[in-house]
Amino acid sequence: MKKVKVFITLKESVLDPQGQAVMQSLHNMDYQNVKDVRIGKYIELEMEDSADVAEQVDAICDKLLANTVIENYRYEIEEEVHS
Amino acid sequence: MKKVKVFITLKESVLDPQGQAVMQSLHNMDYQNVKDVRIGKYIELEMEDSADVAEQVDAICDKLLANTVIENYRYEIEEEVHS
Amino acid sequence: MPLTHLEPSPEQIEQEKIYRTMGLTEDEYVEVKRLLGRKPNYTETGLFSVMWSEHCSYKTSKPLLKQFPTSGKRVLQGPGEGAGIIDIGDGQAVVFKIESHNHPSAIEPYQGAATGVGGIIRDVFSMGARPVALLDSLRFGDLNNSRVRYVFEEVVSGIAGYGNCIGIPTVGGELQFDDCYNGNPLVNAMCVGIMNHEDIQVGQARGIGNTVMYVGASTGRDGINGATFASEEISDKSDEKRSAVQVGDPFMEKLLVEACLELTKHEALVGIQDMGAAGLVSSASEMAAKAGVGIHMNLDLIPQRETEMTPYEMMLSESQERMLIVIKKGSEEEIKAIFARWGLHAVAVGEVIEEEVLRLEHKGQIVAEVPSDALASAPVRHMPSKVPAEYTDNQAAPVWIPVIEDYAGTIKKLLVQPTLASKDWVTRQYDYMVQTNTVVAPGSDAAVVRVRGTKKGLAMTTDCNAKYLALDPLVGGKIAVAEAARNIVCSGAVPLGITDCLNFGTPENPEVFWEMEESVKGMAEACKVLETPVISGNVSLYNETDHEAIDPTPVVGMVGLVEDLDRVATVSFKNEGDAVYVVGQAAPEFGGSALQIMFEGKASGKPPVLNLELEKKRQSQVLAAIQSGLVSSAHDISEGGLAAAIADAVFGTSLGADLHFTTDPAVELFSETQSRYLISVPEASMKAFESAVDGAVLVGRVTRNDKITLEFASDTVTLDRPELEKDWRGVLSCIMSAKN
Amino acid sequence: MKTAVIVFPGSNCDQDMYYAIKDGLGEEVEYVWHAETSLDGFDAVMIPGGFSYGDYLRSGAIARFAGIMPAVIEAAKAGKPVLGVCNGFQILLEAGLLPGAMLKNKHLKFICETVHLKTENNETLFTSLYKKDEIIRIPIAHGEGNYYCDDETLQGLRDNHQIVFTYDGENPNGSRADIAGIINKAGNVLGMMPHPERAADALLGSDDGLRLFQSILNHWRESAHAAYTS
Ligand SMILES: Nc1ncnc2c1ncn2[C@@H]1O[C@H](COP(=O)(O)OP(=O)(O)O)[C@@H](O)[C@H]1O
Ligand SMILES: [Mg+2]
Repeated sequence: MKKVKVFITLKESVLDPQGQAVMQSLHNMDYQNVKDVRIGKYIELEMEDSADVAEQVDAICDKLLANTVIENYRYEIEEEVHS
Repeated sequence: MKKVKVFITLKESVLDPQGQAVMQSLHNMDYQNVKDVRIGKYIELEMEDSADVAEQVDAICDKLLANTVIENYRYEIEEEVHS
Repeated sequence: MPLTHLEPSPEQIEQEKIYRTMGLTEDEYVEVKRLLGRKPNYTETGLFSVMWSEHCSYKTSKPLLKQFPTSGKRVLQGPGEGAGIIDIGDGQAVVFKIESHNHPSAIEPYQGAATGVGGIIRDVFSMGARPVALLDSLRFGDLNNSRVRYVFEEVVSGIAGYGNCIGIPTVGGELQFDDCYNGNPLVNAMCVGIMNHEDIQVGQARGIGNTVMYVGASTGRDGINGATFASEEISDKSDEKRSAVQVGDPFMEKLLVEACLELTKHEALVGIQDMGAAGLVSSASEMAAKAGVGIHMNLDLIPQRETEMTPYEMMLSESQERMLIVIKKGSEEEIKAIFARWGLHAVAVGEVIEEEVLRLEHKGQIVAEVPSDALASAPVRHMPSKVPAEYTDNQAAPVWIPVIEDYAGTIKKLLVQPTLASKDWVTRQYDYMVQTNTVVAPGSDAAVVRVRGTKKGLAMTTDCNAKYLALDPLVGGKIAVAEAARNIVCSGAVPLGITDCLNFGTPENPEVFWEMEESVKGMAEACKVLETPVISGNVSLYNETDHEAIDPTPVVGMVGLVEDLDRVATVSFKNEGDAVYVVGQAAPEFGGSALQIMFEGKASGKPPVLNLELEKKRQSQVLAAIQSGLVSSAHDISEGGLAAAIADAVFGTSLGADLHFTTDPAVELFSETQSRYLISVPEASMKAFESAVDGAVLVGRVTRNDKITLEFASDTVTLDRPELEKDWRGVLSCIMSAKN
Repeated sequence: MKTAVIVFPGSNCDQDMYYAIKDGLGEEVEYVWHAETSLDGFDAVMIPGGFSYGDYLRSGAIARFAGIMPAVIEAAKAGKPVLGVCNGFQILLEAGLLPGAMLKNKHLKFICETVHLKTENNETLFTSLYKKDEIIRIPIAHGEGNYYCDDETLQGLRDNHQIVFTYDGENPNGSRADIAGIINKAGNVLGMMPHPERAADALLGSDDGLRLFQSILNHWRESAHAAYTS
C-alpha cells in the first residue's frame, strides 16, 4: 500500500478570499506578525501498489483533484507502514 | 520571516463525506486501486520571526484554524528563503 | 481480542452499579430486571439506558403532553409517528414536525445544526412526503461574547450548508438573543412536506417473516455518548473513538430522499423509519413494538465504517443519513435495485419474528434479547413542582410604565436591538427559493409556499416569546400559540395545526417542572380554542448555562392553508393612498416587552393579558377580510409594539406613512397588548373592511415618500425611512463582521 | 422544441428548470439521467443548478466525469443550445466548454437574493428578446459564484462579446469584471450564475427570466424553418 499526500494550493495570481479573511481575523486577534495566509487542500490517498503510481497520481490530480486553471498541486508518495 | 505549513485533518473516526464522494468518483473513473481518500486543509502562513513562533502557531491553530472538536492539526516551520 | 470481552458482566453491572453511570436510576434498573426476568448484560443495559432517556422516552413530559388536543377533523396522523399529517383537500396532505438539536449545536455548532436539519427532514420523508420547506427557530446569548458569535455564525452556516445542498428551501424561522442562552443555544429545526393520502407510510414492522433492511450511510461510532460508557477497562482505546461528533452528509441524504420516495410507491414496502436519536435500537424496537411483533437482527450484516465495533456501539451509534425499512419477503432484489440506481446500498439485516422480542445476533451468538415493547415503555416519572418565588414577586410587582422623552430616538434604538433587527444577514445565507414555490419569502409574518399544480398554498411560521413565559408561563404559553396563529392569519391562511418543541431547563428542579406544567397548560388551552391540534413535537430538557435554566421556551411551529394564492397578504404596504387601520386598542402592558428589556435590561411584572375568545374572533374576522380581497397588507403587532410593526410595513418599499392618534404615545407605540393588527386597505374597500372587522380604527394613510409621521396630541414623531431602514438592516452584519 | 434537463445526483434545481420550460414556456421537456449516454432527439440541453455530488471537493468537479457529459459536449459541438445555470455553469467550466473557473464568494458566505443584471449582449440565441443593456431582475443562490479568469481570457471574452450578463449595482460575489454569465465563441453554450428558471412566474416575484427561454424557442423555430425552406 502507498500513502499519497497531495497538496493543492491556489496559484499566486489568484486572490484567496478565504486566506484574506483568516488573516484579518488573526490581526484582530492581535497576531499582527502574520503577513500572509493562503488556504489550500490537503488530500491523503491510500493506493494499492502498482508500477505507475506516480503517473496515476498525476492523472488523478490533473483531472479531478485540482483545477489547473486556478490551482497548483504537488504530492509525496510514502510507503504505508502497516500496524 | 518564517513560512509555516499547517495540515488540518479530520479525526480518524469522524465521517468524511467529501473524501467518500471523491473516492466513489475515482472508482467510477476506474481507479479501483484507490482504497481510501481523506480530505483536509493545507494552510500556509507567513510570519515575522519571533522567539515564540511555535507557541503562536499552536495558539492560532487551536483558536482559529482547526476545529479541535473534529479536527487534528500539525505544522512545519521553515525559514523563509528570500528571492 | 474483541472489545466485547472487556465489557463488564451482568453481575458487575449490578454490584458496581454501572447502570447508574449509563443513565439508569435504581428503580429503573430494578424494573429492567423485572421485565427481563434476569440481570441485563452490558449491551442490554445500554439499550435500556438510551431508550429510557428523556430524549427517547419522554418519561417526565409524557403526563403533561396528554393535555394537548391531538385530533381534529383534518388530522390524519397525530403524534407518535415520525411526523404528524393534516388533510389539505384534493387527496393531498401536509406533514410537519419540529425538533431540537440544542446540545450537539453547543458542542459543534456547524455539524450540530446541520445534522439537526438532516434529522427532521428524515422524519418527514419517512412518512412518504416530499419535504418542501424548512424553518429554523434559533436563540443565542449575548452577541458581545465572542463564543456566542462563533456559535451563531456556525449554526447558521450549518443550517445553510445542509438545507441548500439538499435543495429544500429554508423559508422562515425566528432569531432571538438573550443572556439566558449564553452557554446553551437553542437550535430547533422544522420541516414541512406534502404528500398524497395514499402514500402515507408507517414505522411498523408487520408481517412475520418479512425482511428488515438497512439503507443509507454506514455506521460509525458517531455520537455514542462518552458519559454512558461505563468502565475504565474499555477506555484504553483512545477517547477519540468514543464521542465522535456526528457529521452531516447532505448529498447522501438527498439521494436517500429520492430513493425512499421512489420506494414509497413500491407495494413491497411494509414500514419505514429513520434512525434518529439512539439509531438502530430505537428504530428497530419501535417498529417491532408498534406492530406487536419481534425483530431478529444479525449485527454482522450492518454496514460499518469502522472496525471492531461492538453490538453496544452499533446499536447506540447516531450516525446520520440511515433508515430502517421492512419489506415483503422475496422482494429484496427489487428494493436493492431502487437504491442502487441512486448509488446507495440496501442490506438485509434481519427479519420480523412472531415472538415479541428484539433479538440481536453477533458473531454467531445472541448478544441481546429484550421484549420489544419493554424498550418503548419507560416508567413514567412524576416530578414535584413548586411555584418559583420570582413568579410570585412578578405577579405582585407594580405596573411598569416607561418614561420617554425622545420618541423618534427610542424607536431608532429599539429597531437595532438584535432581536428586532432585520434577519437578512441570516436569511440571505439560506436558499429560500429552490423548488420555485416560495410565494412569500422570509421577512413577512409567515412564509407561503405554493402547492404546485393547485391554487393552494401553505403558510408556515415558528413563534415563541420566551420573555412572556419567563414572567408567566401559563399566559406566555397561550400567547406563543396565539401569535403563531396570528402570523398565519395575516398571510391569508387558515391555521391547521401545530408542532411544538418544548425547550426547558432541568425537570428535577421543581420550579422548572412547574414552568413546564404551566406552559403546556396554556398552550393546550390556546390550541383548543383556536382549533389548532398538536400533531407532532419534541421535548428538549436540561438546557442550562452555569446551572441557570434558560427561560421557558416552548417553540410553536404552525402551518396554515391558503385556499387561493391570489389572496395572500404580506406585511408590506402596497399602494400610496391606502387607508391604515390599527385593529385593537393598546393598554399599558409593558411586562416582558422589547421596550422594557431595552430600558431595564430585564423583564419584570406581568406579560400582556390574552383573551382567547377575542383572539379567535379577531383572527376569523381579519382572515375573512383578507380572503375577500379587502386588504392590501396585514401585520400582527407583537414584539416592539406598533412602532416595530409600522417600520416592518414600510421597509423594503418606497412608501411612507402619515398617521394620527388620539391615544398616549408610549402606550400606542410600544405596548405589546395582544390580538392587535396593522392593516392597510384600498380606499374602495374601506367601508366593507370596517364592517368586516370589529375594533378597526382608521389612523391615516400610506404615502409615497420617505417619511413616517406619527402625530399625537402632545408630540409629533417624524422618522426618515431610508435612514431608519439602513440601521435596522445593517445591525447583524455589522456585529458579525466586527469579529473576534 | 424538445429540451433535456440533465439530472446529476445532487442536482436540485432540475425540477425548477423542468417546470419553467413545461409551464412557463409550454414546450416539451424531459429529465435525462446522468448515467445516460445519448442526447439524440433533443433540441436543447439544460444543466440545472444544485449541488451535484454534494459539490464536495469543488463545485462541478465530479459531475464533469458523468456518463452523459460526452453527449453534452457533442451537442455543444453540434451547435445545439446548451444552458448551464449556477452549478450547471460550474460544470461547464470544469468540462472546459467555457473558459475560467469559479472561486468562493468574496464574503465567503452563500448568498440568496434577487439581483439586477445588465444584458451586455442581446445578440445571442439566449438573449434576443432582451434589449441591449436592459436591466432585469433574476435571483441568485450560490456560495461559489466568484468567476475568475486570467487577463488574456478576459480580453478574449471582451473582444468576442462573450460576456452576456453582468451584475448591475453591487457585485454580490466578487466576480471578475462583474461577470454573471458568459457564452462560448460559437454562441451556443451559455453559463450563468443567476437562475432564469426562478424568474419564470410572476407569482414568485419576477418573470424576467422567461424571455431567455423564449429566445431559445424563437431561435429553434427560425432555424427549423430555415432548415425546412433550404
Ligand atoms: N432564523 C431564521 N431563519 C429564517 N427566517 C427567519 C429567521 N429568523 C427570522 N426569520 C424571518 O424573519 C421574519 C421576521 O421574523 P420575526 O420578527 O420573528 O417575525 P414575527 O414577529 O412576525 O414572528 C419572518 O419572516 C421570519 O420567518
Ligand atoms: Mg408577526
